[in-house]
Amino acid sequence: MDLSKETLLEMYWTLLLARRTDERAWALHRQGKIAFHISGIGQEAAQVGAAYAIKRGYDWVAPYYRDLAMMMALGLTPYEFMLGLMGKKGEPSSGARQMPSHFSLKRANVVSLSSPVASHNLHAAGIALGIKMRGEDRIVITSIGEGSTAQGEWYEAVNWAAIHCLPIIFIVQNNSYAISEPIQKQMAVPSSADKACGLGLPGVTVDGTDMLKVYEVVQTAVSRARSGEGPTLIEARAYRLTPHSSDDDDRSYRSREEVDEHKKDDPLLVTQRTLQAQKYLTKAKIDELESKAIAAVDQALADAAAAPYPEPADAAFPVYAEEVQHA
Amino acid sequence: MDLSKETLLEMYWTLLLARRTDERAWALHRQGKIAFHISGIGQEAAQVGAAYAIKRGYDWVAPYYRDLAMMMALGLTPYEFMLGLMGKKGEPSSGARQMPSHFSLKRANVVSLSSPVASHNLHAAGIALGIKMRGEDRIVITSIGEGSTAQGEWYEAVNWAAIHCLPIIFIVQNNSYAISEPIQKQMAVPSSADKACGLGLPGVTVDGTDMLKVYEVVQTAVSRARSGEGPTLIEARAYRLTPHSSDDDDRSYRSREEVDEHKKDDPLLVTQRTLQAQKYLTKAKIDELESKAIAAVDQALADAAAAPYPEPADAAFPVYAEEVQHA
Amino acid sequence: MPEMTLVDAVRLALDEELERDPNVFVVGEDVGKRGGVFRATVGLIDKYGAERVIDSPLSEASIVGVGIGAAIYGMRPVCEIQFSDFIYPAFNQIINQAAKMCYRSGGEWTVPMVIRAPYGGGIGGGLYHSQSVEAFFTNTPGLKVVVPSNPYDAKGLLKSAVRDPNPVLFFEPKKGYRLIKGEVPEGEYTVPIGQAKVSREGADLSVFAYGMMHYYCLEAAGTLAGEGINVEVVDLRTLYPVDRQTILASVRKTGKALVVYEANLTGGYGAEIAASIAEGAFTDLDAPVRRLAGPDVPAMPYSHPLQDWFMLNPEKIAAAMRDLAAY
Amino acid sequence: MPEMTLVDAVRLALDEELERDPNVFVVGEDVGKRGGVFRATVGLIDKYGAERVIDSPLSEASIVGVGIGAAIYGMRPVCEIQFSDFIYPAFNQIINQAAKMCYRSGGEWTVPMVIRAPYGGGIGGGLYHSQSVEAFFTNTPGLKVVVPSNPYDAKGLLKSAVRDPNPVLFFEPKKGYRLIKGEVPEGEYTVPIGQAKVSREGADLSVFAYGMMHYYCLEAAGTLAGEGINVEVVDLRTLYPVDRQTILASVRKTGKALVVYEANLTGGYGAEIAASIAEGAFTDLDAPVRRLAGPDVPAMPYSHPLQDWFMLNPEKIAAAMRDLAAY
Ligand SMILES: Cc1ncc(C[n+]2csc(CCOP(=O)(O)OP(=O)(O)O)c2C)c(N)n1
Ligand SMILES: Cc1ncc(C[n+]2csc(CCOP(=O)(O)OP(=O)(O)O)c2C)c(N)n1
Ligand SMILES: [Mg+2]
Ligand SMILES: [Mg+2]
Repeated sequence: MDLSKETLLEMYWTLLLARRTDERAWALHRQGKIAFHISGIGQEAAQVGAAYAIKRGYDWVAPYYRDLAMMMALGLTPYEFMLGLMGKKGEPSSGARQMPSHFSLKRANVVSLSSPVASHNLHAAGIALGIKMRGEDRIVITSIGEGSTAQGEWYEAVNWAAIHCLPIIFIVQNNSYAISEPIQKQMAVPSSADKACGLGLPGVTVDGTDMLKVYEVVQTAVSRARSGEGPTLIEARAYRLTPHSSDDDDRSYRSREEVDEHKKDDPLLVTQRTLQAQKYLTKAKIDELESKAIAAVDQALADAAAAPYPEPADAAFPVYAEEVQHA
Repeated sequence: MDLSKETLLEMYWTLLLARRTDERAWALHRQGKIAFHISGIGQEAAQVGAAYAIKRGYDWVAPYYRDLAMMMALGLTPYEFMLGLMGKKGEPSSGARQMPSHFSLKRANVVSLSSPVASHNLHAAGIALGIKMRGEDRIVITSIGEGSTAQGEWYEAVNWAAIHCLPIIFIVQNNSYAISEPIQKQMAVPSSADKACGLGLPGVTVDGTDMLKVYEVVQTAVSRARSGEGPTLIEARAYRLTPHSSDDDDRSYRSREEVDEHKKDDPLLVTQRTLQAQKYLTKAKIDELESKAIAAVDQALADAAAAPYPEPADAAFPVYAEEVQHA
Repeated sequence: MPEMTLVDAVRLALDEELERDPNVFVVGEDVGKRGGVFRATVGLIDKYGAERVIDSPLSEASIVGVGIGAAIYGMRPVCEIQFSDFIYPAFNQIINQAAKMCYRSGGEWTVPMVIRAPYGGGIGGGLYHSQSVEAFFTNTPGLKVVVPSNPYDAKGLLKSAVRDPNPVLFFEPKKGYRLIKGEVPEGEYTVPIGQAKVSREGADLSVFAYGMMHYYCLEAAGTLAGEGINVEVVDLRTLYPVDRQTILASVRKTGKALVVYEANLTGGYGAEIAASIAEGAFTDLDAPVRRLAGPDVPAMPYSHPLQDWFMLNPEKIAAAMRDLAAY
Repeated sequence: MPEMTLVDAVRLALDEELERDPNVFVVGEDVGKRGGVFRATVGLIDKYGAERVIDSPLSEASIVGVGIGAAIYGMRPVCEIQFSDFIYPAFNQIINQAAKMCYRSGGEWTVPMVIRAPYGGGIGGGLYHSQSVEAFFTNTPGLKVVVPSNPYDAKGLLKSAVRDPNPVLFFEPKKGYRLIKGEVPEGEYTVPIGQAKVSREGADLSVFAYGMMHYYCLEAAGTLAGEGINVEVVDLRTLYPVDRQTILASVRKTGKALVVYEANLTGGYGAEIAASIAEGAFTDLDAPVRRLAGPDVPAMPYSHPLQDWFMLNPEKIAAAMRDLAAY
């Protein structure tokens, strides 16, 4: 494992900051201060582990809506995320045109996500094709939920990547549910990684609550991709610890006991334990980072709340590239 | 093998009749007497072998455009096929509304095929769902070309069948090309049967020029399906001995040598040899059936040529089920 | 008569039809235990079981394609597309398959199915949870397209749709699901598909609308009545086939026509209504046929000031009515 | 100036653009060695290699989706859909992704790509090789929709499309591929997207058409000239965005408008043109705005008498012109 103590603590910090930001979003929704939130709680270890295995800012990323922690690893700030939650002007993903968590961050090579699931995996394959055509050594990483692998577009994206031996990694974040549907209603194989054998690329399943294991398998996939050996399909197993979104009520389809059971494997706690075992993290350090995170979230919230809304007329542009000011 | 001599000769006869009808269609096109033909030459053994493994007229079929021999096994006559070639009134698939070989034959539980590939596999899965919901012991068989398994709709159809354990058999007729594209441009696995492992159902590859082997593997799949054990994916390997269609010129993408090489495995000859070895077929019998087939095709052609064209006004109906006369 | 919301009327219709006909079944994402994300199917799985209230895999093409197959087999599927914005993956199945099956088979195969989808904006859904997609389907013979504007029609039209022997697209105004309440008589009744309805008589101008916009038009018409302008409001209800008789009769009476719809103006459904009036009532027109619709930007943005800029409301509609009345 | 066919002009444009810009590449089914089923890409693979003339898997969603990703990355994909009838599997990628990428990302990501597709009937293609699908796309801001009617425009417009920073749908009248010949100057020129063109001056009535129907309209206008009726013919060329200026100017001059298109009448593209005229030139109209289009049956049938019943031709068009002139 080539991760320094500094890097590991940075990864922990990213995970912690994403978690506290995410929790604050739920609180804001309960207080009626925001209209919508969709959460990454439970999947952050997989996201941070994966993000640190690529060359952030150099490689390209097509994330999905739960990838808040991945986005923060790529440089998205709590303030920027909260601008999105509140639909404020200058929100970096879409200028507040899209719902929260429909990520895009040009400065970090993160391409725009929309709502229809799996559509973006094809874009990721296309970016990888462009990279290959230009003979560059960048790679692309794209994530999706396990249920969404039932979409034909996902299959077609992986098929393209496998046929053309593209530098891309498909990460499936298997959080056990697609809104209310368990994985058995989405596929007849035990793991979405099993789909790899039918498409002609390597498939790996990894414990998505273990940040370091995820880092390792993604790193292996990254070097394969970068050296021209082609794509890899990785399933990171985790559990969605929250309802699907702020519009969902998960009590209709799963028991509290089941959810509580999985809270034992909360990736934040798991990561804490690991780093404590490695003596990288002390109780004192944990508390220090904790209060630092809370302060950062408080500040982001205050700043976002003070930020203006877009002008109504902003909605008129840019329909066509010719209208883009900075382009 | 539970096939009697009579049945085997009947299967041979079906194969022969389909071949001579198919060849006549090519001749008619060369003579400018018909506008279009798409051929099953090279794939007839797989089609007849599969058709005889189901309860014809009881089970349901969603074929594809090369399934002329399968259709004849299900009762389509050379005359009916030629009505379609000529766009004549009373053509059973579509009343001459569709192009030739867009099969449908209600009396034989064969549902209407359209041109967009793979669309019909979803219909086949839906029929299998209906059968299961009604607790019947019918099964569904549906075929497609190997290239078309690249379509998301094909993946979604097999996925449904696997998840819901439906009584259906997916037959992929791998004839080595999708128009001009070899299989390597369509998938990164050596056989489309390999796709089964990623979807959670059994996958089998069989020599599609061997009528009896195909009969066997399909029979096994049929009993699995009928006894509620679920779907099977079968790839029957053959070679497209003709251009893609009468609009195609295959010299631009494959050599004459390659094609001639495969003529050695012409399923008609292979089947002849097998039945001769079994002493079911003598030289005399072959000649007798040969002239009987030619006579049947001549008669069909004469009758079809004499048949009227539809009235222009027939094109106005039936847009909606309310307009259907016999319904 | 009990008063109920539009979504309750939808659920009641489904309940009664499931009760009435064992061939009827419901299929879609999260329609089971979750009862649908808008609660339109709540309780149905407990009453009719998981075999008749099917949680589908996350793939719209399969929901519709499997539905088509089941319908061909004689079942009566009611497919739910979670948001109309996600109907595009099923587009090939709807346009090329469901719509053309009856015609292409000369009436031998028909597709008695319903596709329900919540549509429309003003609910903070951003680009992909606000779309009004009707115009993509109202140019396709073989389909019927229905949009209810109140609970009474929602129940009566949906029951007619379930019994209709053709594929019926049933778009439900989701903003009105709980906002629009109305009396719904106990027990059995249906509302015929294919008939528009004069929902408010008036002499000064005719306004044509459907779904949520019809609800707003009635409100605006009320406002204008206070100003001495008598607006006739026509609820189109069935968008395809078009009830030109009712539409032209109203224009002949008032001499002025305004078409209101919330989708993009250019190429929207209102274009057909305006064109039909311009051709069919030319000599009766005292003013240009006007259209009031959404602006020509890709879709409705999320942030409230932007959404309000895009979305029509009673005030904007009243202004357009005044304007035309004054012509 | 050399005379050439429309399809040769298309190929020449592709050749010159591939030559000019290393980012340009061609992707589609059978576009390589086969040179496309209509021969529009013949020879390009020999000149530019298999990396820039890519035989795609048989899946339209992936052709467009991968194209979008490559375009985002800075490439200039020219995607070919083999027949416009097969564009629906890519519908989600075109409508939800390509069209909305610029707007939803506030202009940060744009999609400079072309989607070429042969369209139209009268070639014995039946329901699925004859469709005129433009109306499915001409209601979607963010897209540009272009239809050339002659070789000069085909080359000039296609070169503009390849250089356009937005997604451009380029529908080619396949019946005219070899039928329509015209002079094409040597070397570099482009024809601007967004401008309709008065292709024949006349004072008695205005006829609006595009693609193959424009070709027929010119022929019909010639016939009527012999009868002393001077028809002004406007070639719309770009269907979206709509060039209302040119359209209204012509109607103001003649006072009569006929819109001709080969798709189904109801909900077809002509509805928008008729509606725009009815609203924008009300006081100038001496007659109702007429539309001449295909009948409202699902699609064009195969058998010749049926196809002729559906398909427009110069005689039917001339009759409609006479009729309107006599109003
Ligand atoms: C094409 C499409 N259909 C339906 C939806 C509605 N929807 C949003 S998320 C979701 C479930 C996704 O489940 P999964 O892929 O497992 O991802 P998770 O949310 O569990 O992370 C559904 C059905 C959608 N966004 N897009
Ligand atoms: C959706 C769609 N795209 C493209 C086509 C055009 N097309 C017809 S057959 C064919 C090749 C099919 O190859 P394969 O699946 O291997 O079947 P085969 O013809 O070899 O039997 C193509 C591209 C089509 N019919 N439908
Ligand atoms: Mg999930
Ligand atoms: Mg093939």
